[in-house]
Amino acid sequence: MALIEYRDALNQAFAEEIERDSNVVLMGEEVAQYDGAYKVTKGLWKQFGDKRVVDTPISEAAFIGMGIGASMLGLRPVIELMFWSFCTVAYDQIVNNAAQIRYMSGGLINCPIVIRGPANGGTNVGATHSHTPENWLANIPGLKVVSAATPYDAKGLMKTAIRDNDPVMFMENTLLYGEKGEVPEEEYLIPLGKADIKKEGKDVTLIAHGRAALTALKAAELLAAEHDIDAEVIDLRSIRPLDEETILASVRKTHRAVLVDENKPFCGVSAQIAAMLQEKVFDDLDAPVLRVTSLDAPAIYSPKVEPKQLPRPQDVIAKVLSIC
Amino acid sequence: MALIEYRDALNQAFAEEIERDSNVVLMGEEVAQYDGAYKVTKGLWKQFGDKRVVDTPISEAAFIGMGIGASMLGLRPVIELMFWSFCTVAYDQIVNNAAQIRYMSGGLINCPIVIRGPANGGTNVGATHSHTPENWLANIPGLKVVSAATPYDAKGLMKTAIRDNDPVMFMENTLLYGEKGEVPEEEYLIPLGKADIKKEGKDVTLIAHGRAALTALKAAELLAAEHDIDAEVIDLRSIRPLDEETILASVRKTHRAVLVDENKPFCGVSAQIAAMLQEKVFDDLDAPVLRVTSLDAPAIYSPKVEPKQLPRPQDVIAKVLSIC
Amino acid sequence: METAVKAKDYASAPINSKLSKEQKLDLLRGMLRIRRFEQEALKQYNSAKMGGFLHLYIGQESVAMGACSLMGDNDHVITAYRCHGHALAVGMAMNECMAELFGKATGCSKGKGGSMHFFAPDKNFWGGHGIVGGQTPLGLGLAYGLKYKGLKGAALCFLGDGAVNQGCFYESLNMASLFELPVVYIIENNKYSMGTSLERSSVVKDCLAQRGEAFLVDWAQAGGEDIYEVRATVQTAIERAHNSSKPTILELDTYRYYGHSVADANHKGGYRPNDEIETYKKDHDPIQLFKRRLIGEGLLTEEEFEKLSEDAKTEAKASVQYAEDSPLPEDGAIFEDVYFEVDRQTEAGRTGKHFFHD
Amino acid sequence: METAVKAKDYASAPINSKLSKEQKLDLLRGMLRIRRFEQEALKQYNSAKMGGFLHLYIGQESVAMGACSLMGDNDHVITAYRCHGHALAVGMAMNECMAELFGKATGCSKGKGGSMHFFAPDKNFWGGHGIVGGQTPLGLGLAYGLKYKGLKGAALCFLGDGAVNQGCFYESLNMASLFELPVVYIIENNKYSMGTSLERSSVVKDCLAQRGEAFLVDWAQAGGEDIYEVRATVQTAIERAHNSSKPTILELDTYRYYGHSVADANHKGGYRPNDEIETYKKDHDPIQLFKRRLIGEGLLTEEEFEKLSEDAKTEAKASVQYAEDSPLPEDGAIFEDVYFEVDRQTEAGRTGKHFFHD
Ligand SMILES: Cc1ncc(C[n+]2csc(CCOP(=O)(O)OP(=O)(O)O)c2C)c(N)n1
Ligand SMILES: Cc1ncc(C[n+]2csc(CCOP(=O)(O)OP(=O)(O)O)c2C)c(N)n1
Ligand SMILES: [Mg+2]
Ligand SMILES: [Mg+2]
Repeated sequence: MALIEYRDALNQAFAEEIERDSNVVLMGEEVAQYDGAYKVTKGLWKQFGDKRVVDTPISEAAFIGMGIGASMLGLRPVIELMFWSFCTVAYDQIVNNAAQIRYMSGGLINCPIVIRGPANGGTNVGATHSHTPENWLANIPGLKVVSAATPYDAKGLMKTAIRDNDPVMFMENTLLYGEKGEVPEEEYLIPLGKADIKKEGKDVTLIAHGRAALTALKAAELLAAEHDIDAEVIDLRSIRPLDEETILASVRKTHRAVLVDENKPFCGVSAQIAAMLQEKVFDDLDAPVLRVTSLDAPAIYSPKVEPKQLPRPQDVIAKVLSIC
Repeated sequence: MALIEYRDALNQAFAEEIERDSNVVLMGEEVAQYDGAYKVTKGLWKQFGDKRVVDTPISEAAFIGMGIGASMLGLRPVIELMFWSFCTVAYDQIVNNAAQIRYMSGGLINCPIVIRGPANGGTNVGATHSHTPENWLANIPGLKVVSAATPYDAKGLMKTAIRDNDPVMFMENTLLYGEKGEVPEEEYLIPLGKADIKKEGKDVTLIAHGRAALTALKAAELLAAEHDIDAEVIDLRSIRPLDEETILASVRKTHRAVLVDENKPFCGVSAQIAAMLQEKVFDDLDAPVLRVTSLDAPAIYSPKVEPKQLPRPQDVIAKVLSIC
Repeated sequence: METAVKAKDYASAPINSKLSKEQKLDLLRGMLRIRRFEQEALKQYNSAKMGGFLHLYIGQESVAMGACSLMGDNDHVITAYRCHGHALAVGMAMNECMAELFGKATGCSKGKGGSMHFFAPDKNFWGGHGIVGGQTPLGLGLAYGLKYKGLKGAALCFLGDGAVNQGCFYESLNMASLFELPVVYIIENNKYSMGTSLERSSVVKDCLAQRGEAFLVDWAQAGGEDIYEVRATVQTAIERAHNSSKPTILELDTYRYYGHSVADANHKGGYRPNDEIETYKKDHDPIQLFKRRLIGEGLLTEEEFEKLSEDAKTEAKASVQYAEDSPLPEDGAIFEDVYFEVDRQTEAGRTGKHFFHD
Repeated sequence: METAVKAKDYASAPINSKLSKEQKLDLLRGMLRIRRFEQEALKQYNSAKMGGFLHLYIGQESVAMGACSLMGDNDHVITAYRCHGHALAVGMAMNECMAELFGKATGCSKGKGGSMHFFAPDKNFWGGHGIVGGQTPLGLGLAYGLKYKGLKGAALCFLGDGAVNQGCFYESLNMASLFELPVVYIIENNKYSMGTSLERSSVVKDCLAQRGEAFLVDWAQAGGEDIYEVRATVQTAIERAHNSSKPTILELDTYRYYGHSVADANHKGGYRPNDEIETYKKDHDPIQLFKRRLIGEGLLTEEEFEKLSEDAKTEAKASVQYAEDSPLPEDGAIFEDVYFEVDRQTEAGRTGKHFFHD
């Protein structure tokens, strides 16, 4: 297996899917000639040309709506938001058109688009640029929401997302683009709706998605090394559809759960999972389900302070120790 | 006390605040000459004129942003969204400007606006017009979110919201506009952040906001009459800030809770409250916290079917019986 | 860049002069179908057979019918919530439309969309959209899809005079022009957005369509009451789309006889004077004008007109019966048509939990 | 409606001819402060003293300085993320600006906003906005506030040539025109939005400002490198705002020497030719041009210029020291400045739970 960067894993996914299916078209600001603001689409315009890789003006509502309209005719647009934070200016197109056109047409239409880009805090770009909208979007029936923590997952999930016939909101992470991981040479797909047990364990279940899954993993290592606690780490990978079975089975085994989540807490993804857990495995729980989320304020700029606003391994450890 | 409609209670709040404070200005589509799409602002333009009650073009992003900008200079705009569903086209202005300008300016600016309008399903207007965005908005630190179930609450909360120096998202309900309730002649205010125990009880706590609070009340009546179960009904009234104390005290007393919520379930308001409850009163709970939410699909149009998509008293009763 | 067909008598425009008698009668029939369908719908609405909104198109029939009568295989239509006229004009059956209003499982959208959300992709009709202006980027996307696939087609995207003030419309105009996309924006200027007159919502130089100049989009303003004029005007834009893959904005003057929706009580003598409504009905009714024209052309008699009108009424009444007799959606239908993959029970649809209310 | 001042020599425009020597030197000083501040900021960025983005304004100084030098008590400014120039031009201290870049508690936004989010309401400066185009409705709101309060003022709202393609800008133009609001939109056309040239993102008739015609908004295009021309042009718009409460769109041609942000590696020889950059630096530098002009006017010598330049550099270096020495925000500061009522510990601020991470 090759050791490649997260961004390159995505890049491979795009290249392979562009080659496989003539309806796949990449769009967004700076994705073509500039190679992408974060170089995720590097080289693709050179390789595939103007038709398949398209630069757009700074008109998110129009180009996302355009992608949705084109998808109704069978295209499979893969649309980059330079930051997921900018979904706010295209929110209507996503919420009312992508998510609902199938329903409102009684199933006559489907909308096979992917909207993708980084959704994360931690890069000192201030509150406007640090939204993590997976909870807003997963709230909306009709959308699928995916979040990838590793290069392997990023590639496998992206290829599946592009082939999926429903609108998939794909959350990447600026802080992970440069991270390396092993990716097979052969083609592979990762289904949406399957969580990944990134580490098995028996004492407590840590549940996370995106970069927080790596935070949870790091915490699990430290818990094992320093506290003799054997934590299981579940990476949701797909938030909607959600792999409830894997989560429930794990907590039935460990009897304890701590959620790690870069969402702001109020109505964050971890709120949903905590609510679900206490409802479905109430009698198996030996302690309350705890949450480690981003601290509940707009993202602070200060580079020395912002890292404290996101869940850190020590925050996870503290919560785990409080219930183990 | 006078028995008046919910819409008139709001209307009184506007009239009183317009008279009290020369900085208060009502804006929105059809709020002036047309008296409001739902007649909530009836007569105010006639009474107060062009300066204080302003019709706008169908440009939600611009007029909400305009209101935010004007609020920075000290105006107190009260802006109607004809439906809260239309916040999707102004989402950036709400999320990035109203919510965050105070933070990003290190507290130099504040934004005393109210954005208001109906946020509800149940009127057979289809998926695009039936969003209940209180969870999206309450997720965002910097915003306050309020939801009124009765004429009394609507007036008292609205007056407080207008005087509040932070941006308040005020959720009304089309289905309640015509409901009557007692409203005192004298001026009164209801603080944000104080829940209302709409019925005391000892066996189970029903927690809701907006119209769902009335659904919960009706369920409580039936539970008492038919099942000898004495339910306590808490109406959150304010979702952010949240009156956690009242909620926790009630559940510590009753040991059981059922949440009633017209949000779609995934990351809805009731997910947050359920997560909070199991965390904070874990040992007091004799049963899992259960949720009754809207059924998890876009709002269906069919007038005969849509009522089943929203929480009904019988749905609440079924959940209560399953844990009592 | 003004591109209106200048000829005063649009009957002689090639697109009209070549019409057979039967084709002309079809245009009349089409307009009558819209009117009778909606009159019937109004009656049913008033007997509480449906819920939500009912935005009537009556008075504007020539616009949808004229424009949609020009559609070839690769021409597509999308519009706003005032969509019954366009739906019928592309050839949808009254049955499925009325059943939709009744919220029945046999409705065009299975009772899920309602009045504002009619769809018939098989007839190149992409809705029926409730959020003002929200369909304008989708129209762009239809045009994009056509061009991408190398098809010679046009996307006709209708919007109201109030909708022009939604920002995404301008984003779309710039992109349509920049990417040279075959989209035709048709502003149906009925002079009011709900209770707000054009003057109170929009600042314009000469007309709304002219705003396209800012983006080098060709535009034209024309009358909408004469279906020949509509056809001649729209045809120019479709040809531009087909032959040079360029966008156009058209503005067609028209008028709605009823309120914004049936719930609009202010429309008579409120925000618009009663005699304005009466004048339009009397002197500018597209059906009456076309009827007179066809009588003048010797293609129609009063009796034949009555017959056509009766036929449309009969079809409308039958559609009410059909709707009445149709079943409601089953409760389980609430969860159908949310996800393609779930509906088809593909592997993707069977993997993971998709719905969360239990 | 083209309203550019036609005179070729803008020195003789009344707004410039009445300037005293000291005032002219202040303009030069102001531009130099911006440049030296940013050069120093760049150095510090490269030594990892700050995080996030750093969008440099170097090359465009005449625009912010020229426009802001015209501001009276009731004139306000708001801009996008490339905001250092405007911040310094309205008179903000380098210390608070540099400390903000360093993320320190003494920063103008207490280290919370960063490079894109400078604010100084006491100097009528309302930021610093990161979402492209998002500030354009806020600028409208400042103008609305002025008019509502009966103040004779103008809201200057800056935006980029790429930002014109955000829909809310057009919504704002229509409303500015409809409500007759004293807003002046100033498009700083530096020819690129990130790596995209104007031609690749926008279709225009003659220029971007001209898009205002669609909304009957007066407009003008002018050069941005000559600070006299900037002042003469902007003054016309401010007067229109003050005297007839009408909006204006101005487009000022300018150029950024550095990349879109410091992270932009493609800007040299990538999306723009190297010699384009060099030509601008050599022949169109606003500081050099104004320096030569003042020397020509007999108001400045080379030595005096060097002195001014040194002074600015010294101030910039001192601001680095200040920033270095300043404390970080305390961890608890994360929860300050979210809610006014909580900050003030009013009864509202003490009622209910406002924060939910524990
Ligand atoms: C974004 C948005 N804002 C407001 C509304 C409410 N609304 C529905 S129709 C309408 C008026 C639209 O007028 P116009 O575009 O002229 O179309 P017409 O009704 O005349 O056909 C308004 C304000 C909406 N549906 N969507
Ligand atoms: C809504 C939105 N989309 C995209 C971005 C990312 N972005 C930031 S600046 C920029 C280019 C803007 O160019 P222009 O308006 O010309 O301003 P300039 O950078 O030249 O000053 C882009 C695409 C953003 N911040 N907001
Ligand atoms: Mg209209
Ligand atoms: Mg630029």
